[in-house]
Amino acid sequence: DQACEPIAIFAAASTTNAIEIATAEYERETACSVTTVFAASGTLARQIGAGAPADLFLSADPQWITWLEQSGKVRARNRINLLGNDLVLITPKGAETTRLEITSADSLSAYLKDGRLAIGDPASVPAGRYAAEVLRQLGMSQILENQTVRAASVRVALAWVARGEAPAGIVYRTDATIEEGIQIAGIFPASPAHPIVYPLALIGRVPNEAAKAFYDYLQSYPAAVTFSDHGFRRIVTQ
Amino acid sequence: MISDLTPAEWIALSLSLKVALTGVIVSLPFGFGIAWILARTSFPGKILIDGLVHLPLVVPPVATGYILLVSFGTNGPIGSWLLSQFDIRLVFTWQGAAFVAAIMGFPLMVRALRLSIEAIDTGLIQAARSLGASPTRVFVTIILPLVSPGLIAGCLLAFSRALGEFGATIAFVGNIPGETQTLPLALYSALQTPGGEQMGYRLVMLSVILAIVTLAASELLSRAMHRRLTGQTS
Amino acid sequence: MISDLTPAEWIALSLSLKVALTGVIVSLPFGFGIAWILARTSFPGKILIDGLVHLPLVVPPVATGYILLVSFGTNGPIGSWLLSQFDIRLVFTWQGAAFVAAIMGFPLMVRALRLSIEAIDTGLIQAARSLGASPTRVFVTIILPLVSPGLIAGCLLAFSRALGEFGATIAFVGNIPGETQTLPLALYSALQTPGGEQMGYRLVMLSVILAIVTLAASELLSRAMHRRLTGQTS
Amino acid sequence: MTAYLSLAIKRKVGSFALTVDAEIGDGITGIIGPSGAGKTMLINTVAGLVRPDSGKIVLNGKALFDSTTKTNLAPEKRDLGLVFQDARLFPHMSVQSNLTYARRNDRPPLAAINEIVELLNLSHLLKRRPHHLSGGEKQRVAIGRALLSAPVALLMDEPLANLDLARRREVMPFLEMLRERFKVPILYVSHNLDETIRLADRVLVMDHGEVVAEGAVENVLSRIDVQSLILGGLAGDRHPEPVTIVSATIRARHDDGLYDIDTPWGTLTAPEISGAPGQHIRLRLHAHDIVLASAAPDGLSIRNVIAGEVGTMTEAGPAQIDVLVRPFGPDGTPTLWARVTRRAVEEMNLQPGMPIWALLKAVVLASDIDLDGLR
Amino acid sequence: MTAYLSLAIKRKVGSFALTVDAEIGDGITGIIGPSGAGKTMLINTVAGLVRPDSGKIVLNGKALFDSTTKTNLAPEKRDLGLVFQDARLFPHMSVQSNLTYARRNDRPPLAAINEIVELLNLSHLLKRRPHHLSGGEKQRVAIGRALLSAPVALLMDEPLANLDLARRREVMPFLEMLRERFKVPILYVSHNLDETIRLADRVLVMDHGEVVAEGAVENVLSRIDVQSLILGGLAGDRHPEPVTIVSATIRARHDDGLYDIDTPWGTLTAPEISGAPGQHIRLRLHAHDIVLASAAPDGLSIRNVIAGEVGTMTEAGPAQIDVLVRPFGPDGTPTLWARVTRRAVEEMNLQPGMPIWALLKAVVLASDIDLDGLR
Ligand SMILES: Nc1ncnc2c1ncn2[C@@H]1O[C@H](COP(=O)(O)OP(=O)(O)OP(=O)(O)O)[C@@H](O)[C@H]1O
Ligand SMILES: Nc1ncnc2c1ncn2[C@@H]1O[C@H](COP(=O)(O)OP(=O)(O)OP(=O)(O)O)[C@@H](O)[C@H]1O
Ligand SMILES: [Mg+2]
Ligand SMILES: [Mg+2]
Repeated sequence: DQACEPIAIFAAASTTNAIEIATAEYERETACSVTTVFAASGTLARQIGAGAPADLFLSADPQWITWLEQSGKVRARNRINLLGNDLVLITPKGAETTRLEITSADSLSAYLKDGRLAIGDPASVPAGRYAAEVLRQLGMSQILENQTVRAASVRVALAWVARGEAPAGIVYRTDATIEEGIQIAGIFPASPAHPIVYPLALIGRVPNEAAKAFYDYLQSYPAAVTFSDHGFRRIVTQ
Repeated sequence: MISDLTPAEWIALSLSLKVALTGVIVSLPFGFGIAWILARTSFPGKILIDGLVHLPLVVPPVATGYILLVSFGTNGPIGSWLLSQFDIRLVFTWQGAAFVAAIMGFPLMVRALRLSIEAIDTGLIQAARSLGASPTRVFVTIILPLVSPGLIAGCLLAFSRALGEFGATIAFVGNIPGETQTLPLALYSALQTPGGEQMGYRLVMLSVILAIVTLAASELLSRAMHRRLTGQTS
Repeated sequence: MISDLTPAEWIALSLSLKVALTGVIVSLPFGFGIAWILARTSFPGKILIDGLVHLPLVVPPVATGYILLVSFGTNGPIGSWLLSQFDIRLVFTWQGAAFVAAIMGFPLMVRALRLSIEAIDTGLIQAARSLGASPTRVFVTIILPLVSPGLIAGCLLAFSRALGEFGATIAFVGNIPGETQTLPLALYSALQTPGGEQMGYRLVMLSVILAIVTLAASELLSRAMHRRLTGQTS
Repeated sequence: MTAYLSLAIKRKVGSFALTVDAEIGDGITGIIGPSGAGKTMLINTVAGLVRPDSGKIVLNGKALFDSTTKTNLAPEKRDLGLVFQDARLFPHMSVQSNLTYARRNDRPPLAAINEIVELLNLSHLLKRRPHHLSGGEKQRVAIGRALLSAPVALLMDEPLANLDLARRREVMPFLEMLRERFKVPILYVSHNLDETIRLADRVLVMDHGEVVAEGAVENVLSRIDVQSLILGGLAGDRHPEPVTIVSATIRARHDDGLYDIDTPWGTLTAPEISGAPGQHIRLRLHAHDIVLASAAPDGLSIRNVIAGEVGTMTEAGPAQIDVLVRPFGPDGTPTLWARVTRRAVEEMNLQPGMPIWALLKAVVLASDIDLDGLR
Repeated sequence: MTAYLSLAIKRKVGSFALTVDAEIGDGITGIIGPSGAGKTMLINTVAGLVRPDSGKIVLNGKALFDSTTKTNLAPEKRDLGLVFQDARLFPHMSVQSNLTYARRNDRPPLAAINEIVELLNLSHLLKRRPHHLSGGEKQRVAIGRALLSAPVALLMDEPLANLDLARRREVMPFLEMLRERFKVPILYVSHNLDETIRLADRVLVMDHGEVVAEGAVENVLSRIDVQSLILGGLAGDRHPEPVTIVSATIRARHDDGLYDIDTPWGTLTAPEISGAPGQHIRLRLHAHDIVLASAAPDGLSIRNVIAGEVGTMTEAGPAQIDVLVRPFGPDGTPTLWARVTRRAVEEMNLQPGMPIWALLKAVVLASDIDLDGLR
């Protein structure tokens, strides 16, 4: 019989590996059973909004947690920013330029020539939204408007660059470190205005104890080690 | 290849089959009814029904998924009624995935059935009734066998479509391993995972093999049916 | 409703039409050829071709998109050849989106055409040739008109499927507003945005209207065709 | 108890109106008429496949349809056996399964399946599929299937029309057998004169949705107006050749193969009649087969001579005349038609009332009434 | 220059082998034989729709097929006009478009379209769709369409087989007209004896893929073995009635509508012949229509008497005998068959060599050879 009530965690697709390992650890330690559900954050959020049986939600985008808060699915005190990430500029492995002056619109433009910069779809992919903001901040709105190709997920953007279809792309560092077909050409400085954070939230007005325990575990040191193994930054303070 | 499937792959495969099969079986009576109406009756507004039937083909699957979520979700108008009246819950269950499969394959099934129904010789039905057969007996002994080629084709198409269905499924029932994570969803997850291409490749191969097996089975079945119906050997 | 479409919506709408139409037109000759082979010839391995044709129906669209990317990307074996020989570039272009549309609608088009081709009376072809008509003239004056009901049905189905196509498109050509952002892609973006429901709803309505218009047009066309072929008034 | 079917039907479709009042009894009732006369519509109405606007259909006292009481039995409740022009066998079933398709446990069958299979000579076909049957075999199975549904009456809509002459000849004996073996009333639709003459006892002649003549086959179908209604449709046949129909009984068979046949005109001789002494048959005589002589003939191969007097004479084209011969005999003795040239009429100086001898070669009576072509 | 078609074809399909060597000249060549004889396969081979295994097909000196030189002209290059059993009109085109479908600018047409439309009486149909034509009208359009393709030869595969008697009678005159009006050789496939007698000049009789008899219609089709090959297939017709075929010429028409017809047996009288004096016609006499007399007859309505002597006598069933009559005349005078009862033979004491008079009613010669049923 079970040590605790079954738990379901809905998590952004980009956290798949890390969450699966963390969950497996937790299951081994506590003998609790945890179901993991991965999809685009927006998809998961709408499902939770429609009554999906989720206990926790790890979103790649704070907006969706806020959206759930507004609809009463999440209480403000039951959310924390669990993870942080960085955006990196990537190029296909073996591209002649290994480092790019990422703050210069001209040099990026020159490098792209008539190719396109692969980013997530700013409308639907958080990484894409962050990338768009970064490009705007760096005065590269021209590139954003005319020289990007938008993917339905970071993974697709990564694949485009890895296959050389796009000469460069902007993705999370977490994704970039594992993909073999690319190299990191530069890391974008974190933006204080729009920090890249993955909020974790307990779902429901009165979350159950088992979920709460897992919520706590994900903030614990062992979990933090797992996350950083996958390239995430653990956000320590609120 | 089949022998060294991981347990997770096995689960996704069997779930896909269960979902697609259930979807086809559930939609069959409705598909038949609609196809019959479209083939054998004529009334104003028939073109509207024809249009409605084709909608799942045209409307993007994601949108279909969200529409289903909004209307058949436990908070949705139809979903809450189903739950309270029949204790049927579709969202986030494999039954819901089967329901999506049924909806998405519906236009293809209706079209194939309609062609077959249009081809039935009314004279045979009249002959059967003149021999004392009730409408039910006529249906079972005459109409069903004669429609069987269309039935097979329709089921095949709907089943194939169901096997490949992704967008509406993930939006409506989510990607829950063991419950709603069919092959396409598992494939999606694999592709979302860094280094998941290898697994993705295996899942695609699985889909392809499934498709070929399905097709070959339906082809053999429909040849046998053709032979039964025409008595010809080819 | 149509009158107050935003410019972005207009662009997505007209792009969708362009992509779907191009896809249908491009796939038509191939679809006809394959359908002809399936309907009129018999050889070992025919079932394999039949299976290949049906693959896009079964393989999840995302996977199809990846497979296309790997083989038709500028660095893929076929894609690089297309680029160097014909300067044709499919990834990230609307032509690529049309290509995806063609692929995804192919099984439906072939199936409809095949039924029509199987129904052609070979005697009419023989008669035409005995009257001195070259194979080309026979094709244009006899086969095409007689196949037209299946042609219309096949084009309608492929066109509808193309209008709704999302998964393979976004994986192969990405989401570039004005270039590859068709209605389903725009719709997906809207639905993934908090508060995007309103826009999503408008886009769904647009898809539905498009579907109904398409269907009605094809229905009228096929009735006219039927009248032409049988001389009957209904 | 004799069976009967009583019809009083009105139905209007477009500009076509079917109006039939008729009482139909035992035996075979032929329904004959030109194409479009409404024969099929009549049969379908009786069968319940088509609903009349008003009227009443009563079979053996049971109302199948009655517009006053809003009765309208479903086809499967009418206990009728139907045989159609196209056999309408179920293509996905074997002959055996077609035959045993009907299941009516509430009434005794007309005959056991074995008997019907044997009567219709179907035993070697039982395992076959309809696609592997010839047209004639198909119709025999269709007849067997209808018989095995334990029908109270049989309706047949041109069961021979789709068959060529050889097949027609093959199926006809089975139809003739029905009358002898089963005592159900049969409605037999045809537009073939010869078929109807051979099969039917009574006949309803239809035209434009109405019954224009009705009665015993010999009386009705001998009428020139009925004949030209039915044959008149044949293109290029502006002077259809009159046909004489007469009832006869086989009296005896001689050692040399010839039969003596009792007719109202005396005993005639014929070879190769199908039937046994005592059996009632019907003879059909084409006008062109009859030779007229102004004196009793001698030394001819012609075996049959009927003495009588010349009746009316009708022109049949520029060179031919149809002569009505009134054989001597009691009142009501049937007349017969002979077609001769105008020149013969002049040379023999034929005048109404003149004595005349009608000569009939035995061999023209030889075969059964032949089902040639459309007639 | 007279046209000719020379065939030397071998083709084997499964267990069936077609082997034809024949030279076909001007006029209409009938190809007749039982079902499955290979007639359609022969026509299709000539038309190029089916490829022979080996052999040679030469039309007016041009090789259509030659296995030694690997020549195999496509159907559209063979300049042949085809008419099929099913008319094969293009359903999506008007009659007019069907007629003008063929476009061969390299050869002068056989006739202007207006003339052909008028000859075939199609002018009121030009705007119609094939679905709105009767079977006979369809075949006329098909014939017109083939003629308008400027063919060097016409191939017709049972163009009347799908038509009922009335339609057959309607189309036949147009086929007869073809021979008079157009000087192209015609291959005319049929399994109808009467049709072939009326139309063809020469005939190839086929059976089991081979030509079993060949020659002028009168000679070949009068042969009893050929007749029973063709008629023998009719179920229940174990003693097919022999038919006599004879060439004749119309000599004169009398005021009373009768015609004098010159035959090898002398001048006969007949009403309602279609044709003008001087025209060559062909007569077909059924054995049952002929009366035999042992003395010259008198006072009968029979107009035609042929004197001769009794030839062979053949049994035709238990009660009937077919008697061959050898009319007096020079060597090669055609014989004729009469069917009489055995009793008549005995009473008249018929013996081979005895003098005999064959009597023929004028009216049995009256109509054109009739296209009844399957014969
Ligand atoms: N549904 C209908 N609408 C209008 N007219 C009809 C309809 N059905 C039949 N008719 C007309 O009714 C008439 C009788 O048709 P019916 O088929 O009964 O004739 P029939 O005597 O059986 O002819 P045939 O000998 O050709 O079979 C025809 O003139 C036909 O045109
Ligand atoms: N493709 C084929 N394979 C095997 N046998 C064939 C094929 N085509 C024709 N035959 C055989 O060839 C023979 C001749 O057929 P064909 O159709 O030429 O006969 P036909 O003389 O035209 O007969 P009908 O009078 O019935 O039209 C038949 O025995 C038929 O079974
Ligand atoms: Mg009828
Ligand atoms: Mg043939």
